[in-house]
Amino acid sequence: MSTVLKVSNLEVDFIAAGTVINTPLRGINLEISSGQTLGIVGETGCGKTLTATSIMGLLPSSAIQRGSIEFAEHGLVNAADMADIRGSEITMIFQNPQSAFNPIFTIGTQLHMVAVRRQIARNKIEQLLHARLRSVGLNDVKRVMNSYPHELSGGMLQRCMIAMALISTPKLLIADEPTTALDATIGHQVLGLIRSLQQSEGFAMLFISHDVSAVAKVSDVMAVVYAGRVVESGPTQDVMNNPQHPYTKGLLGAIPSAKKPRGELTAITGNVPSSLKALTGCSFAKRCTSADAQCLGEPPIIQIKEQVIACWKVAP
Amino acid sequence: MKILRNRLSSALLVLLGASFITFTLARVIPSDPALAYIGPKATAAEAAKLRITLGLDQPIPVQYFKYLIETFQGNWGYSLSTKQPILQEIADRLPATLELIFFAISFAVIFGVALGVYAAKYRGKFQDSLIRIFAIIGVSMPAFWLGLLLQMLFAGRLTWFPATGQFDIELKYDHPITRVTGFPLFDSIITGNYHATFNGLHHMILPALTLSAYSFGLLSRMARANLLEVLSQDYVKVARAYGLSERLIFFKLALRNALPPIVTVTGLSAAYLITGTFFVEQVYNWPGIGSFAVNSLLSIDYPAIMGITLVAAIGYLVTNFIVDLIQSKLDPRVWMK
Amino acid sequence: MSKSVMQISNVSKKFPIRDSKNLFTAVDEISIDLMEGEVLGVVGESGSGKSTLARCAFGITTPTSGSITILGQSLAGKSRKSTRELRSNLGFVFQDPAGSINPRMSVYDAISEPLKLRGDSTDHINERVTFLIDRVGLASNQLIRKSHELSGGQCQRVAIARALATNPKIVLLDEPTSSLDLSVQAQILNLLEELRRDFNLTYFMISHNLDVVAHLSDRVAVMKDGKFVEVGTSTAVLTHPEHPFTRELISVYSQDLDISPALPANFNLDHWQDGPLNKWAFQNISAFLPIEEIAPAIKPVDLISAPLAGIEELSIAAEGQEYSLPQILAETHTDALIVLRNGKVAFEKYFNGMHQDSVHLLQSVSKSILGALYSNYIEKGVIDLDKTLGHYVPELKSSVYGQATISQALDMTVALSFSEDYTDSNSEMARLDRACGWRNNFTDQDQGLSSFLPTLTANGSHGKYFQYCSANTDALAWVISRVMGKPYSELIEAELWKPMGASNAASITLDQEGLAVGNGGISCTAHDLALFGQLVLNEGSFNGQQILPKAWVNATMSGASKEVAVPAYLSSLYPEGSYKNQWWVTGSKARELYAVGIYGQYIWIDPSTETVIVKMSSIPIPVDPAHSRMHMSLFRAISALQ
Amino acid sequence: MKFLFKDKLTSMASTLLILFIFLAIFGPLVAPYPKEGRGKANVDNSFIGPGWKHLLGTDELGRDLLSRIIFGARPALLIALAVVGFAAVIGTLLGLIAGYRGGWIDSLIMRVSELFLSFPPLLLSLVAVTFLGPGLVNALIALIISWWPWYARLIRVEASIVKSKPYVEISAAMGVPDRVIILRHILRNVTTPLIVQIAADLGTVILAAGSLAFIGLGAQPPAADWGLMVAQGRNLIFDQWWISTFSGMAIFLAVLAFNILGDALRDHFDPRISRQ
Repeated sequence: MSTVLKVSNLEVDFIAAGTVINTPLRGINLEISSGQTLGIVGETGCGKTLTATSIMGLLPSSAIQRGSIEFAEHGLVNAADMADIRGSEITMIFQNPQSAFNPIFTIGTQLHMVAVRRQIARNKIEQLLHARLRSVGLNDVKRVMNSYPHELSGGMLQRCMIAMALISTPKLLIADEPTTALDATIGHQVLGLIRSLQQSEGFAMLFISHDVSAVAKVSDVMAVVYAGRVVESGPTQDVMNNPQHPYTKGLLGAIPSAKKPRGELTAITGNVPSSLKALTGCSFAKRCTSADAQCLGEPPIIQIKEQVIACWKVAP
Repeated sequence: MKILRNRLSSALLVLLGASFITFTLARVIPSDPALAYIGPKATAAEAAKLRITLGLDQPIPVQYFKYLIETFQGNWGYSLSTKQPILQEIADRLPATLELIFFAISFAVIFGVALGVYAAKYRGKFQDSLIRIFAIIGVSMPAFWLGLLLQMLFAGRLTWFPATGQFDIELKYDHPITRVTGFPLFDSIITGNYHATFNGLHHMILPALTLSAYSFGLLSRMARANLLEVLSQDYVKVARAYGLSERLIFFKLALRNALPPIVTVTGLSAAYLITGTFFVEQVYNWPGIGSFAVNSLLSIDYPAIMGITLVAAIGYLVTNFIVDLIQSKLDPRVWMK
Repeated sequence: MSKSVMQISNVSKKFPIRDSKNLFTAVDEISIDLMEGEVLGVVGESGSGKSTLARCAFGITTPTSGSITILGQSLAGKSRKSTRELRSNLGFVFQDPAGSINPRMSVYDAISEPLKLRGDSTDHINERVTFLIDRVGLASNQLIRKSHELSGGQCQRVAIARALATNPKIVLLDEPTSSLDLSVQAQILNLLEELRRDFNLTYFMISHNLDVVAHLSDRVAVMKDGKFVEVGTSTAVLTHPEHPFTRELISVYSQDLDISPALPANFNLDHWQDGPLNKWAFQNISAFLPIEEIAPAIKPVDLISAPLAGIEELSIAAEGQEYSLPQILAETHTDALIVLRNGKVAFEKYFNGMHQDSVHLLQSVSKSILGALYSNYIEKGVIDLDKTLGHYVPELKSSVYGQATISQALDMTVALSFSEDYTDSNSEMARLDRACGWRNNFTDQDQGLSSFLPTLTANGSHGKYFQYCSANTDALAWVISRVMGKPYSELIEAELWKPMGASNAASITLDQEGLAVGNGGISCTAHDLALFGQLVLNEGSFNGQQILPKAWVNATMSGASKEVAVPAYLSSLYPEGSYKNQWWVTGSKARELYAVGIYGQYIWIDPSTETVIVKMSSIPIPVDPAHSRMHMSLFRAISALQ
Repeated sequence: MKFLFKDKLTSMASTLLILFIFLAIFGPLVAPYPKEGRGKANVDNSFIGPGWKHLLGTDELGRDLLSRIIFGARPALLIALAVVGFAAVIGTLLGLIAGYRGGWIDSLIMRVSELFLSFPPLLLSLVAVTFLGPGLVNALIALIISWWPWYARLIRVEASIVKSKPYVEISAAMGVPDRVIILRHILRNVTTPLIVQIAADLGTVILAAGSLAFIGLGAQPPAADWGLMVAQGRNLIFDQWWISTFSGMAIFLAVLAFNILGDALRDHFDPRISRQ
């Protein structure tokens, strides 16, 4: 298995009027092999989406990016290189399918534009789009193509989005909360679809979600992100069954279920820090029950089998 | 088709209401139309007699009903000051005003939208600030004052343009315009009377510019704001993520998305222009409905005022209707609402 | 036994639909009792009506019908002031944390609002607010804050404090944690449970999240389309879900993911009917073509099994060879075979991944279903056999169907310029497939049946000779759907599938405009198709009622008039064979009747031995005389078994 | 209040506005020729061009134009405040009722305001003031007649948005009376759009009042009214250009200041439509 994407020490600063106002990414390390799904899980504001934006090279001008991104055979890539890679070798699906499609063009027109950009021969486009829409389970191809976004349900639009992402047979698909805006059962079907398409098409996937169970279902490896940093990563089964980092433990313990006694969910106290500007040491220390003075220093990277944990309190 | 019928019936209802408001204002407010008709020197007896002939002694609802029927039959009454049929007066003057409005709105749309788009493209830069200042000056400028200033400068000092009128007075004798449609400038073109055309255009520039200032400001502000709004939408991010070029995103997608609100504002400014002509025609002695309106207002020529109000309300409705029609072509969601 | 604190009886709530005279039923006749101290969780998806139900129950909106009793009293028809006392027994916590607190009001003002309303003294209010703010885990210095200065979790704590201000008995929790992060959600859920225990509260909780509901609730009600589809204790609903929707919902929250491949990698819409792709495609039509469902009966008919000895050992002579049953079934690429004898299942076997509940495309066997459907409408006088098709569908007037009558179309004696060549991609048959969406169509022509059928022209006089044309059946499906003003699928459901007691949902494929593909688009289970065969064998009476007119069945079995010329492919197989009412008739003494579809789909009915045989296959090529002869031999051999 | 001085343009507008307010209040004290400002004719000095004695020149009756313009500040600001104030009060009241109550009363109020809005802007005011008779007070009434529906419409939309907020629904369900809900919850949460609209309208009203005066339907001589003064200088524009030019300039600058500040206010309160 070859590495498709490798992100090392990715940091992002936001600046306003010449000074840094926030550092939402404080060193993200990720690696995805071909055909594999990496799930990123984390709570609001932890930097999940920003990581994707950063990889796509779409950060706003007020952001400064450090660290390195390597993509497939391109090696190290910067934002300018990404302009040629995004939309072809890396494609993306978004959280809200209703707003991701332009309301005044038909789905067909919008897919067409992407296909034209990919320099697919004009006489082949129609055929390709038909095949793509069928492959995402939209059999009523003609009607879907002639529909405006407001005429389709959220689930259908998300399928269209997936079809659009697959026009160019990408090496990497970034899925940013693709099921959050959908009803649970519809979202579940979409997850199944993405996963089966991945098996038949063989693309690698970066799957971003706040929903631990969704990540557990679709990903081969997962990374738990807290406050702009990966606190724990490893094979999904290992992380889910044997979490090491206090935050991961807390997060998994917080999932409600009928099996857990009422009133006894693990509740991590406090809130996510709103700005990470001057934060040093372990970003979780403030909310961590086992934190002490040691945790004010940069946490060491501990490896246990295939799991990688950034924590002072985990014994190797 | 059903929607069209609904629109038409609601438009009729609005006209009815508008005419009712004007009628009420004209009758209930304590100024005596009879007095206005025969002048202040008339005796009380004369006034009373006239009231009966004009039907002013009857209850207001009856008067209104009569007025409605007559208006519908095309009998809009006679002007108190010119003693001519109102409909005739309006028909004679409307073309000149419509030509003025046409040029003004064209100026405003072409320059307003172009500069608004330009400002959006260079947002935050020097060009943007300059255009925004221009725009806000445009919407703050009293039309009558701007008219006087331009007149003084370009007609008085520089003598580049004529100060008043739609054509030179001599034109009537040198190159008379053959009446075809009643629109003088248009007629001059189709009859090949290009001398008159150029003369008319020469006369058109200052009034049209004056009239368009407000709409220009409004349109460039709206065009800029809407374009920026569209550019911040999710689907633009998606387009970027799929590698579509910035050119395509800006000019093909975003501009197309920003178009519906721009059309709405164009319609709105066209409506502003209807009353705008009152002042601009006054300043430039334009032989249109605006100057007729002002004269009627000043002489409390109430049949004329009612007629003009009705025409203006119709004009407003028609504008809105056209806007809706264009809107439904531009935005697939419109009929859904 | 605890007592009921809230009774919801037959509550419905309807809303007007914009631009329509109909009403939208958000809540449909719901009844449930809320017991003191229990947590009732209602789970459902957006639009299921759960929020509307809660709003009705707690007096935020008035139900259209039905009654609500809170602590023995009703809110209906009373002024807000007079019910204030009763309303102080209710507490409210809503989803949107920031929206729950007036942004212009401080936390103190928000919590004290219900107390002020009650007319409490300032001292008492202060004391109570201080108590509450501490109880929900906030510091008292938060009291002067406004909502935008608080996090989502903190806002929700304030909302809970306000809900508890007047010591309510029942608290509405409307998606209380949906907009919170997981770790904060856990804090709030823990807090809610703690408060419930301490203050003996009763919770009415609604959520889209089954995990949350199941965790906190004693009882769970699953809501869909305004109705409770399932109510029971959390454990019972989770471990033994009854309703399919509950099962689907539970699967969402389990670890499993259904990743059956959407389409095979080599899928191609131009070749899916041919082998080997058809082995997958015939069982998975809905994966690549738009369909409409044909619902099964509420009480399905179960056929009794009575195995017929000797079938397995049968030896069939065909094409100059002796075949064993397994051999001939393999040779004819069989997917399913069912034999009914005297209305009992004599033999049933599935291949190629099929099972009792799997559906299979019927191809032209669908035509015979249309024939049966028509018989009912002809008898009712809805359809006149002698009227032209164009009479019913004006769009067809200028085509061949402006002259051809219904009866000619049913018997396929329309003289039509049409080549039923399945292998020629330029034949009219291929054009028909394109119009149906069964083949890729990148041209502007033949976009849908309604644009293709009107282009067909005559090439002779009608009623003289039998010419098998699939287009006829599509035109007939269009006609009946237009006459009845309903989708074709609904007609089959109402006239055949439900009355005869079908066990599984069938389906029919649609063209791009939603017209049903009558010529071959039905998929159903072999079992249900056998039921249908039995229905015809029984001369239309089945499942305790006369479903099809007896006379029609007899007329069909008698075959077409001898004067109608028959093509050689039929007369070479069955010298007396003919085609009548969309069925094939062998014309032999046994009066056999059969329905056939390309690639080997059959219903074979032999009245002489009371036998019905259903065979579903995926032969690689559409038609092959050798296979036809093998099928004939096979069916006659089975039928002849004693 | 920092946003009123956030950039050069806004600071300039704020300064200008403060100057106008100052002149409106203390005009009589700072005007160089207060008597002439009040209207006293001084025919010997008529048509003196701008110079050191009369910075902006004199008019037909020899009155110092600068003093006249300074005296014109007060009526201009007053009419703007009065029209917007009354229109906002009437409109807010009706809008609140329509938006909160809904149903037939909503339809009634909205249909009526739509009728008033079916005239092109300003036309209704022109007609009304004609029949009421020219004059400053009548112009004011006429402007209110055509202005209130805008507020009714705005507040209705805002009120119906706030009405569906959970805190309003919860209060209603607890049994809080409508009157209290409207005052405590709804009114308090529609003030922001209301203020933004008022700020945007002040300039427009000055412009409208000036227009009425210009065609002779507003303030009447000898009042010191900017619009009227432009009209008085209209036929002299080619020779005694300063009369119309400077009086019109006063209107223009006042409107400009209000418009710029209106924009700043909107950007501050409603970042949705902010322009960076």
